[in-house]
Amino acid sequence: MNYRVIVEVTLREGIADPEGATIERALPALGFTGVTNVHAGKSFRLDVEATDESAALERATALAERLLSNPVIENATARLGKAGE
Amino acid sequence: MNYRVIVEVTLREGIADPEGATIERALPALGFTGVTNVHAGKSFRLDVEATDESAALERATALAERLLSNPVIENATARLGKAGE
Amino acid sequence: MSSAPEPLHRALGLTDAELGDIRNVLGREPNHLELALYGVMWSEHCSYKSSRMHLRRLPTEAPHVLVGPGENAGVIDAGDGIAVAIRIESHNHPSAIEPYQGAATGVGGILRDVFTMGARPLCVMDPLFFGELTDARQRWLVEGVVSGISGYGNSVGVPTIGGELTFDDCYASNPLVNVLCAGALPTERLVLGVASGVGNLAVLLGSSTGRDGIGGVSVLASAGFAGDDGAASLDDAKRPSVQVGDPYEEKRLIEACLALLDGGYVVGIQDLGGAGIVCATSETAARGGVGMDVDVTAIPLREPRMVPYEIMTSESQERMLAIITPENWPAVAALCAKWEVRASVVGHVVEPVVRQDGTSVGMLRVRDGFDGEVLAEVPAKSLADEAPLYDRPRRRPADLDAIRADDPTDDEPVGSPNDDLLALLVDPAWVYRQYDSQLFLNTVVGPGRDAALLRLAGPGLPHSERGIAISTDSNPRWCALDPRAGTALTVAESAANLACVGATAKAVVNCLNFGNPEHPEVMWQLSESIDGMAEACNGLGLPVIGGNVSLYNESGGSDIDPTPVVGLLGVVDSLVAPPPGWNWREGDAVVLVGTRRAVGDQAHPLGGTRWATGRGRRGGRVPRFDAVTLAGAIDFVAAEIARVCAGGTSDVTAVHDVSGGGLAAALAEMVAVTGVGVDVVELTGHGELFSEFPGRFVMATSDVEAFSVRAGAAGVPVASLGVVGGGRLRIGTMVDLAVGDITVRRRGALEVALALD
Amino acid sequence: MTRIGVVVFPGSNCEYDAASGVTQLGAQAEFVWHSSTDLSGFDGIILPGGFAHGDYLRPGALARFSPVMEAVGRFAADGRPVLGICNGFQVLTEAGLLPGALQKNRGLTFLCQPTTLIVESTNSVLTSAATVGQELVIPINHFSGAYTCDDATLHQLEANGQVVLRYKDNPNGSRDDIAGVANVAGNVVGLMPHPERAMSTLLGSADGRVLLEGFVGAYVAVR
Ligand SMILES: Nc1ncnc2c1ncn2[C@@H]1O[C@H](COP(=O)(O)OP(=O)(O)O)[C@@H](O)[C@H]1O
Ligand SMILES: [Mg+2]
Repeated sequence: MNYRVIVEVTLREGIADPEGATIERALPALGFTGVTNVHAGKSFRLDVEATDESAALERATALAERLLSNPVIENATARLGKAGE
Repeated sequence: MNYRVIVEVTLREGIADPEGATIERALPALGFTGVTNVHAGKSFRLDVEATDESAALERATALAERLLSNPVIENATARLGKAGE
Repeated sequence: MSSAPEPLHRALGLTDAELGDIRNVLGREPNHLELALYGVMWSEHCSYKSSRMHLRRLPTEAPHVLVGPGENAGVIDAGDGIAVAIRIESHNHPSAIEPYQGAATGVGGILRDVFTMGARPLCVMDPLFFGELTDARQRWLVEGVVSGISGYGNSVGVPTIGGELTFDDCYASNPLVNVLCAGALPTERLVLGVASGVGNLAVLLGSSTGRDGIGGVSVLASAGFAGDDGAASLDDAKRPSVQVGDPYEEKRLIEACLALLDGGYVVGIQDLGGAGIVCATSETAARGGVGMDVDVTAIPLREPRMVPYEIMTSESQERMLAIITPENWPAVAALCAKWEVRASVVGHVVEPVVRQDGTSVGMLRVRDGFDGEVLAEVPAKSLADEAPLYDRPRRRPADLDAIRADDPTDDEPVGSPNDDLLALLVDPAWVYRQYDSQLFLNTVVGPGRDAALLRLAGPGLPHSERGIAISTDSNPRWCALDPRAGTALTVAESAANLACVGATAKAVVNCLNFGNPEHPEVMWQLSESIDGMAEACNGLGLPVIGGNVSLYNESGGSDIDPTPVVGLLGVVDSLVAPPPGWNWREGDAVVLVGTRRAVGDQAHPLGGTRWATGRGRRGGRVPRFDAVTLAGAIDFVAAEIARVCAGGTSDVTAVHDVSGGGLAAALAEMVAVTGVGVDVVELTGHGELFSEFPGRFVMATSDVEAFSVRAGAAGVPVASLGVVGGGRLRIGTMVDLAVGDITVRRRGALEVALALD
Repeated sequence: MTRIGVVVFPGSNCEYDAASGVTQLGAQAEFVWHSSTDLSGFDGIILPGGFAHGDYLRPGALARFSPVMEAVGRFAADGRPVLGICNGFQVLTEAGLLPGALQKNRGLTFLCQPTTLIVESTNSVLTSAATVGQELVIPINHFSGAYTCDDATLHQLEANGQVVLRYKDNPNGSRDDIAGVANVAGNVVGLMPHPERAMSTLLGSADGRVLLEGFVGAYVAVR
């Protein structure tokens, strides 16, 4: 079976996030107030062949941690996609 | 109230995704087989001040479409973060 | 279904008369696929049908020209067994919709034009035109375009060494993104985009083919924007035309193609640009006088369910078509495998068909499998070379005399010259800092000075001590008032820029950005501009070796100002020391070299200057182009600086030509860069401060007597301006500014305008 | 003659420049394709600048899985000289051969400009011919050059003298102005600036020579 998995990669706590900070600074001028704590990350969608959901998640998590993120500065989480995602 | 929102920006259907394609091509050599349809996107986390959940989502969606993505090539979706996200 | 559907040919951008022409060519009714092939190949963008008859007036020949217009890039013999290929193109409409990808794919496209000739791309330049930065959308466009060029150019590994940056409201809905590329090759490796040798294979290299960019040339590049806000008014139908660039694919494609050429495996090679496979196959076949069978099923696809029309016309990026002999296929396949470049045999070169009257004609046949059904069969030449030529109506704008009469030279009130000068200073460093300008260790003068100067060296080239210099220039303000003189003066200004780095101009490429050619005023502008370019090139002895015409730069019915962009390529015979640049030193004498007064009826004309247009005065007259006077000063300066580059001793310590912002801006820029002030004599009013006519140079010398003697011997006027030193820029009683104020203002101007500060 | 291997990944683009830098100093440079697994016979290895594997995913993220990297790891473990310039530095950190990581520049734009570097330590194959405190004008050319690491790593770097070069005016937001770091043994060095672009006054600066001279001479010391 093929399972759709969504991996999200975010910066680790304490690592500077210039992209998020820049967006946050720009918001008020563009008319968006009351938006704080902006953080920029990456997302990946992939189809993983596996026997069941938990096996798919496990494989995707390994991929996310070994390849899709750099553990020195990033965290990665994998979740199963909902229908149509 | 502050609501945590997670925005995901993906390339629209039919728009070439060289990053996703390159990652996918590299996977077998790295020992990851059975992974297909890899797509690379961006994610953002932000706190939105709003009266209720649906208002927060609405504001985040406007922000996502106007600022965080270019609708000509990208789709943006906003969802409420779960606790701790 | 609407009751009266638009006929298919019109939906494909063909007129009723063009449909008639197609019927005549074929002697029958075209089928849908055939019609679609003509639709893209006969589009304005591919066929130059509105401009071709005018372009013929440009001089194109010189002994050192190896390849003139008509090929993918022009090529000159630069000496020492090295040829230089150069080309410029526009990517205007794609950049208006998706600035990052539009600009990025523009870079990708121009590189392919150059390595198609067998040349390794050595540099890129990017003339850019936007609306005023007070508008947030313009700031978004600037950031997107610059990061697109940066993202693609840096990654693909070709340095971007210069360009231009112009802000004017006429570009607000229609920004211009032009990209120039030059490359070099051992002269004997020159290859052309020709298919020959019946039985040879057409091999498609690079990316798979998707639906991106279908109709790009006919829909996007050959029509204006309906509304006046670019993307927002763009209907969904145009959206699939947006392409995403893949510089990594292009980098491998460059290396693979150059390796194929080095191996001698290639008979002919052609890039896939606008109009994709149909363009590359029909052009190579037409040039070779042969036929070509293309198997649509052999083309690797990225998307399911693509139909032949989509496959044949898709503009998917990063693809090349190589013609090879069958014996070489294993070697080609192996080399491509090393570079991880996909290679597929998609066509066969076939005999031309002999007609009843004995003439033979190469047919482009699109087949469903090499032995399968013939889906389309048309003469290759009819697609590539036989689009109709239009002599579209031309009309001198009715209000032109009134506009010219509204001349700011005499009656525009003087403000504070200090403030006026500060307002003119913009350092484009924020742009070019984002570009790798140094790769290949050739960049002797990078972006930010008058012209870029490179050592003529690169992987695989014979050793040479020569250098090449390139400058891109335009002056839409002048061209709006007088496209003929404006264009001629633009060429002169570009030659002056080259002289500042010691180079002698050898060839011209141009990108003619104009409005809607169906407007007679626009056609008049185009025709005049071409005449002006011809006049300047004839007068300065320069061949035009290539170019690009970008029409339909209009939005909501209003056309951009005529914007011919020229790129001049020059050569420095011996480059062992850097030219002096702007680096004057305390105690040097500063002189103005060249005629102090413009030729014509006004000594210091202000029509079309940045000073005048900045105050909302867009009218006036444009200085006259006088080849003899201009060439005298330019040649003298080029020789003076060439001596420095060759390692000779010289009293010249600095040189900068007078252009945008006039003499005052030239002086201020030298002050800003050196941090050393200058005391200049009184000039004849703000006219002399801000007039922009070319062929004048600010030079600094440590021995003004010796310098003047040399200039006198060359018959070039020299006027003493003052002495370098101190912490202020003083110009008579008019200008008095602290060096620090100039430096800070100039450095920050762009970032402030972009609201990044 | 000293033989330097210059590793070429698909997408590398400074390999010719790096080779030219060391050949100007009398060494012999040879390109090593990324699929190679044999580095025997080389006295030093350079991972040049560019965009290995397009820099897709993250700079260096895919390149570290190229077959050659295992051999580079062994070469480094043998105590032999390895130098990563710009993208090469990014690859070395991704591969775990150097500590820390390189993030996007503070200003979120690519930067190509001269910088002034201060030599912090001469205890590495790159800086052995320089003097502590020496100022060198060398260009940078990168989008992701902001050196990042956690506090503990920074502590260790400082304690061991592994910070070899610092920026005088931090251009990119690097932690503690770090421009180049070495491993504990000093035989593996990475830096974001391009010494090979500063080899001649014709091109603006010759200050990179002292660094590459140190590197080219380093194998003698190691042997
Ligand atoms: N978009 C750009 N990209 C790269 N370099 C640029 C760009 N715009 C301007 N420059 C550089 O800045 C310098 C000044 O440009 P410009 O004022 O047009 O020069 P000039 O008046 O001598 O023609 C030139 O070296 C030019 O190459
Ligand atoms: Mg100039």
